[in-house]
Amino acid sequence: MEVFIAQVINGISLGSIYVLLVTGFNLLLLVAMIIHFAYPQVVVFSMYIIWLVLEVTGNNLILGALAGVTSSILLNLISAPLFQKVMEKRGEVDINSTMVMSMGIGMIITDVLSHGFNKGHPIAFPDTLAGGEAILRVGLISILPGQVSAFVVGVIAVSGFFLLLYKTRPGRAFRAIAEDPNGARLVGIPLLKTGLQSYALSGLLGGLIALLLAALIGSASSGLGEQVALKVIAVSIIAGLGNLVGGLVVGLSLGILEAIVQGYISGTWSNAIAFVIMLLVILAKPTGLFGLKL
Amino acid sequence: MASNDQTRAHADSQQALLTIENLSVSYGHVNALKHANLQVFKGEIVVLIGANGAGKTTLLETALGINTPLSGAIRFKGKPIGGAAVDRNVRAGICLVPEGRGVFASMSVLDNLLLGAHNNMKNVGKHLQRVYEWFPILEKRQDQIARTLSGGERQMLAIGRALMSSPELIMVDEPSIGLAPIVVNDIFNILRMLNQEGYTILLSEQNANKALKCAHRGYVLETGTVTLSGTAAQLLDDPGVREAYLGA
Amino acid sequence: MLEITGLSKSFGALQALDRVDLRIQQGRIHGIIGPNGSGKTTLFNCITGMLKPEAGSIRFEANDITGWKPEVIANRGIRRTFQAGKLIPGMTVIENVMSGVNDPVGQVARDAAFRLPFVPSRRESEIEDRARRILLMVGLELSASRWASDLVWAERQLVQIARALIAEPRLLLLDEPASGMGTKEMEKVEEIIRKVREMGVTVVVVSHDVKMLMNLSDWVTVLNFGERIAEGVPEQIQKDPRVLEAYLGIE
Amino acid sequence: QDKVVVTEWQIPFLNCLTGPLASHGSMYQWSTNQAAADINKAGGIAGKPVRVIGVDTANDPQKGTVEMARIVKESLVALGPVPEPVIMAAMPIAVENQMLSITGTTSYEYASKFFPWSVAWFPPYPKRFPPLAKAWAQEFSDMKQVIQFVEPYGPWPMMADAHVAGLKEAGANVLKPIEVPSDAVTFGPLVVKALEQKPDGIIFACNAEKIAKMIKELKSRGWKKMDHLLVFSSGDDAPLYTVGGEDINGIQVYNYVNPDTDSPRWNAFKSAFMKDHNGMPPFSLSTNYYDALFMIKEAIEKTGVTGDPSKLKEERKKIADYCANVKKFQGLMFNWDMKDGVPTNKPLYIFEIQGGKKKLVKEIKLAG
Amino acid sequence: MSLPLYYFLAITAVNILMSWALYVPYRMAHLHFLIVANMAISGYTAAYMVLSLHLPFGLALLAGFVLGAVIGFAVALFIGDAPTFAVVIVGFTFIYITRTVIENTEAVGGTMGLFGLPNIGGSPSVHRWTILAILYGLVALVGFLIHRFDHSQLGRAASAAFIDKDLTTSLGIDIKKMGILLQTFSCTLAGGCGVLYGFIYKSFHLDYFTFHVVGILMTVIFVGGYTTLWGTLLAAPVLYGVPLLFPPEVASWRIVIYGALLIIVLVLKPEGFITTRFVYGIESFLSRKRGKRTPLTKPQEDV
Ligand SMILES: Nc1ncnc2c1ncn2[C@@H]1O[C@H](COP(=O)(O)OP(=O)(O)OP(=O)(O)O)[C@@H](O)[C@H]1O
Ligand SMILES: Nc1ncnc2c1ncn2[C@@H]1O[C@H](COP(=O)(O)OP(=O)(O)OP(=O)(O)O)[C@@H](O)[C@H]1O
Ligand SMILES: [Mg+2]
Ligand SMILES: [Mg+2]
Repeated sequence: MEVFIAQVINGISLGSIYVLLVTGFNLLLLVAMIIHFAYPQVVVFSMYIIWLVLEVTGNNLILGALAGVTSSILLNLISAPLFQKVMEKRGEVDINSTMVMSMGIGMIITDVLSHGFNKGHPIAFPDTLAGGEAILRVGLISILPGQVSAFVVGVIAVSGFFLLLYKTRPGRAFRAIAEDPNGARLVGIPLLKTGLQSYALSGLLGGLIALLLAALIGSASSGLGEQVALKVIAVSIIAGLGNLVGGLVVGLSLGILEAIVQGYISGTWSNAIAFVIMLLVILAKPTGLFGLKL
Repeated sequence: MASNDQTRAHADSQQALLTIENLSVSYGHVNALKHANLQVFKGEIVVLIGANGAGKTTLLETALGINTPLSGAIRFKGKPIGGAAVDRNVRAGICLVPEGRGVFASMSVLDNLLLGAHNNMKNVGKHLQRVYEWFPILEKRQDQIARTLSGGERQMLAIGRALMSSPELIMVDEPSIGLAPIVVNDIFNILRMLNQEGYTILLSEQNANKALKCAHRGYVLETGTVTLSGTAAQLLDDPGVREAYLGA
Repeated sequence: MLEITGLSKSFGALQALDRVDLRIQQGRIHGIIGPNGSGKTTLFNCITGMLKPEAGSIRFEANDITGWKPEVIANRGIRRTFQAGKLIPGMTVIENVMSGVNDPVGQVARDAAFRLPFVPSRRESEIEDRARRILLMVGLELSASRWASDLVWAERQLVQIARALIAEPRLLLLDEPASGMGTKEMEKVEEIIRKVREMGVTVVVVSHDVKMLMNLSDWVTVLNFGERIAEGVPEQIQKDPRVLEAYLGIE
Repeated sequence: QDKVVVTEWQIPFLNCLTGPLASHGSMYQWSTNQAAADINKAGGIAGKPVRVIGVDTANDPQKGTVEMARIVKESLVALGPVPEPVIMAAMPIAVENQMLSITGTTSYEYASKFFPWSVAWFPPYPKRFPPLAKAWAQEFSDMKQVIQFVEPYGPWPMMADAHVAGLKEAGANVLKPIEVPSDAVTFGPLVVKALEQKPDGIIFACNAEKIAKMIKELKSRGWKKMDHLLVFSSGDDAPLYTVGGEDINGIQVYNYVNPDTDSPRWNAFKSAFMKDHNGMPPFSLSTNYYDALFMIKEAIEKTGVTGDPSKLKEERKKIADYCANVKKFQGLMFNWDMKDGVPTNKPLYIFEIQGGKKKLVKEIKLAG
Repeated sequence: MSLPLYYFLAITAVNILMSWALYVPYRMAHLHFLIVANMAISGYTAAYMVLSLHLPFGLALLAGFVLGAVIGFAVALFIGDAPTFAVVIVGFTFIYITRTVIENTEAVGGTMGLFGLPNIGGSPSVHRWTILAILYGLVALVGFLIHRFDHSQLGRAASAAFIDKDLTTSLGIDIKKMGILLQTFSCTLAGGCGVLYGFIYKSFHLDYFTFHVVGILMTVIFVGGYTTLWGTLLAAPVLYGVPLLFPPEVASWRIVIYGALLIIVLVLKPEGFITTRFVYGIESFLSRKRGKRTPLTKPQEDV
């Protein structure tokens, strides 16, 4: 029983990584109609910036956090016009084009990180970022502050963005721009300003995610983004693209599933098993378990 | 229409709400508008008649700022607005009901309406109530996703959405497309009612009969040029117009 | 030729079609009118198999086609056009028209694969000739090689009709073929529909242009809130009080 | 010796300078450049300077093959390729064209496939690891049960198997290994699964970053006996230290490089390496590439290779034959003896890590 | 023929074929990465047949094609009419699963890979010419078939399916059957390519079939243009060949250059360099020169 509880907690901790990334991914989808296949890479890029600033400032956490968030916002704002340009010729096609384009961005980020930072070695974050000692330790069960904050922020982010997007005026405007920029102009939404706001917002979330992942994982490598990208997209599709709440549920479930498989069945086969299950779900219900929200 | 002369007299005495002078617009090598002139006075219903491709949509879109004019001036309440951003013009009080059911297809009817009031959230409740009164069916479909509305329902939604911003000048691009006669009647009635409440309306129509009957004045647009203008009554009597647009 | 009995379809709480009975006779032009949202498009969707009706049956000629797949129904001789002109923007007009012909996938694959190099497909050139003839009929012969995305609204509708006709359907369903058209274009469409009928195709037309519809139709059905409220020859329908109230409005 | 005809010896190095393994590649590249500089300072190869030309394979077999095909046309000998997939794709070209290509990363299991056109830098696993694992396990009297973390990549599973043999000899009970998925991000589940079986010692055969994270997980779940953790040779890599930080204090690693060797040559190399790598001491594979260039130098000089293009074929053979059976070759760390492309006397060391530094625990000589 | 040229030509041919394998289902918006998994499965099977069962190359190649077809068909039965995302993710998932299976299969070398595939016909030069002949024969054949397909009812049907599912079915097209046909075709091709790929390298390693292949194929198809087969044909050698000529300092940023190129093309010319309009323009120009009757595609001035 102890082992089982420990594994479930491990699963939730792994799941919160997926949840955070899926939420960021979905947000971009909802506010800008971008299938950002390389979203995890972008987050990892911010993690590297945080690390860089921590190195330079002698582990000043506040500056590090600030730098992470700023870089994430900036990166979003820089890539925004590119995506927007692709979206101009919108049709059924272009949601695919954004996906391809984001893969291009991902290729660039991974490559730059692999020989532009720390000589390509993985980076490690100071233990202070993770918040120090375990909150709870009973036998094999252990809960670290980083795990708790990642999980809590994940849940808060999902519900917060859900409310923002579906219940408030700016949220409606974001979705309107995402769906049809020309129509949005007709109702008097300032495209540039609102567009930038939405990008900045998702950038903000990206920075926050980078920070939490730094605390939760404690290190990062140039390949980290690619490693999780596929699962993040898969989770999003299984939940239903753009479905925030679905992403939360499916993300956590995948984390727990993986932990249980690794813990009780097999490590090397754990991906294969998780993927076979995901495959079956997708084949049975291509629009996702919780429905598309586009 | 009885009130025609009266309105005209009233209109002459004041500055035009929307003035379009010598407007030319082109899409690449297609000259969609050539030196078009048009004026809309406060309190009027003006109708723009023209065949397919005559340039009606282009004119309305340019007035709102979607297209950049090649040459010519557009003034709203005396201020030049040619080339200004669309959202500024919308906030200044112009709005456009686009041709062909341009609503946000993946959003609910209510969201669409609220988006219409994006820049004017003060009296949302009241405006919403009013739109629902005019188009009761929208209230019933409130939570339905716009994609699944019937063609006509979407058209109503588009008009309702424009009204949510309580604009000074409402431009409506071919409102009767795809609507049942009874709804078309309703819509013209509503436009007339809105007009009586003080809204100014610029309307484009191909099937000019009903439009002219509810309008004060009209312009005839042919291949990008205004070829004829006058009061609604004059146009209704004009043999050329009758032949070409009234199908008589 | 087409017989619909007791057809029902609902979306959630909304009863889009409520036990509709309809008989469409061979060689007629059958008009359908009804207020917005009365279920006309839904009716078409059910006939063409895009929606699965909850109750009722649809018989086409000798077969009960209820619940058949849309592509099967389309190949049995029922073709339709869409309310919003759906064309394939990346193809030329004539290719769009040609896209209306679709033999079974396997047969086409064989036709494409097992032919000597540089031997043109006979089937393909036959389709192209047919497309040209039909474009001539709808008056778009000069636009054959324009790109579909460059067409204006009225032309799109005509291309849609042409695309449906090239498959030589026996029943043609037109969803608001004349919407957004001026008087002149509308007359043209009217004429085209008549010609289609002369070719032996039965036509069902949905339109909000009462004048055109009444001119054109041999028989008119009126829907309201998913129910059939009236049926008859145009003159009769125009006088029907229920129709006047629900649809035409009293002027 | 016949007259040398080249003005400069150009040795191509098929290396991964970009892509996910670029950090390793740049370290190897550094070593060969350092070797070239040292050789040139001492008068070059047969009187002519040497230059190592970095050729990027980008971890991409497609690129690797074309590059190898280009090199193989006129080079006497080459270094690389790196890493495994490129080796597999490009080495057949070297074999077919009978050119020696020295991959300083290859162990016998890889190299033997390409012999004699590749030399193994490491003896076969069954020879070198059992004694090592045995020596380690015997060091602790309480080592009753041992578990391994094994990542299925390249030769790692085989290496882990070789450990098992030694552990059994030492009388330890070897538990079923924990398989580490190659794209694992968190390691809680694996560590819990391992701890559940109450092992006394753990051997890690995975990627260095993962090892560091697993050690952290172990610590946070109460693992105390740090020296009962053994990191295998490939895991003794920069990320182990950067990611592991303080948490890896006390663990043991094994490796072929003893940084405390005291020889002038080693000391010069070590300080140059540390200067260019933020004070990090050298890792094993870098020394191999340094040695490789010297071995080439020796082969050219001892066999009288001239670099004459018309004698390319025979001179290539000479170099290969020389390297495959070199005796008493003065390496950075030790003097090599090779027999048929396999080193026969390569020592292994076990260290304990303290504050990022390695302290020698034991030297293990090859059996036989 | 020089060795680098051989490798360049051979790998280019595989890239062309594989990009076409990606192109064909993408005509109906199916980004079908299953082909990469197929390459691996067929390749490894063929290698096993040749190395362990000592069967001749021809048989192994045939088996590769057949295996590709069978797997492609079996999967297509499920996703023949699935939405784009589902297809993408199913493909990636299969790559993962295939990898894991191979990792754990000792008979094909597990994580170490396989080595020692023999020369076809004994000598290296016969081997090379055979490989090139097969590859370019395939390129010609497949290109020809795809051209036929693009200019047939199927091509038009696929274009319709790219846009709108309802529209497509209303035209009497069985989307599922078409999806099955296209996917099976591309998987068959990929199966053969996998075998040939292995025989070019004369070895196998898991990492031959990973995401960098996906990256290359995507760049090729989207930079070249996904609306005609010509873009792919041109882009594959250019994108693969040009970076080989770069000096090392530039070449080390190859991936960044690829990525940037992808982005630039998507922003400036979303349909890729070679579009249908462009091809039609050339076709009509050529046929005008040859004095044929004007093809249907002659662009016409608007009034
Ligand atoms: N985006 C565009 N690109 C190129 N030409 C265009 C574009 N939009 C309109 N046109 C052309 O400009 C001319 C005027 O078009 P416009 O849409 O203004 O006419 P309209 O009077 O509104 O016609 P309709 O009654 O069909 O709506 C037409 O010839 C049309 O083909
Ligand atoms: N997929 C759907 N989901 C929910 N409701 C739907 C769906 N499709 C149609 N409806 C509803 O069904 C009713 C009938 O729609 P339909 O499109 O058949 O009307 P119509 O008679 O064609 O109207 P119009 O003349 O305006 O085109 C409408 O109220 C519409 O909102
Ligand atoms: Mg218009
Ligand atoms: Mg309808």
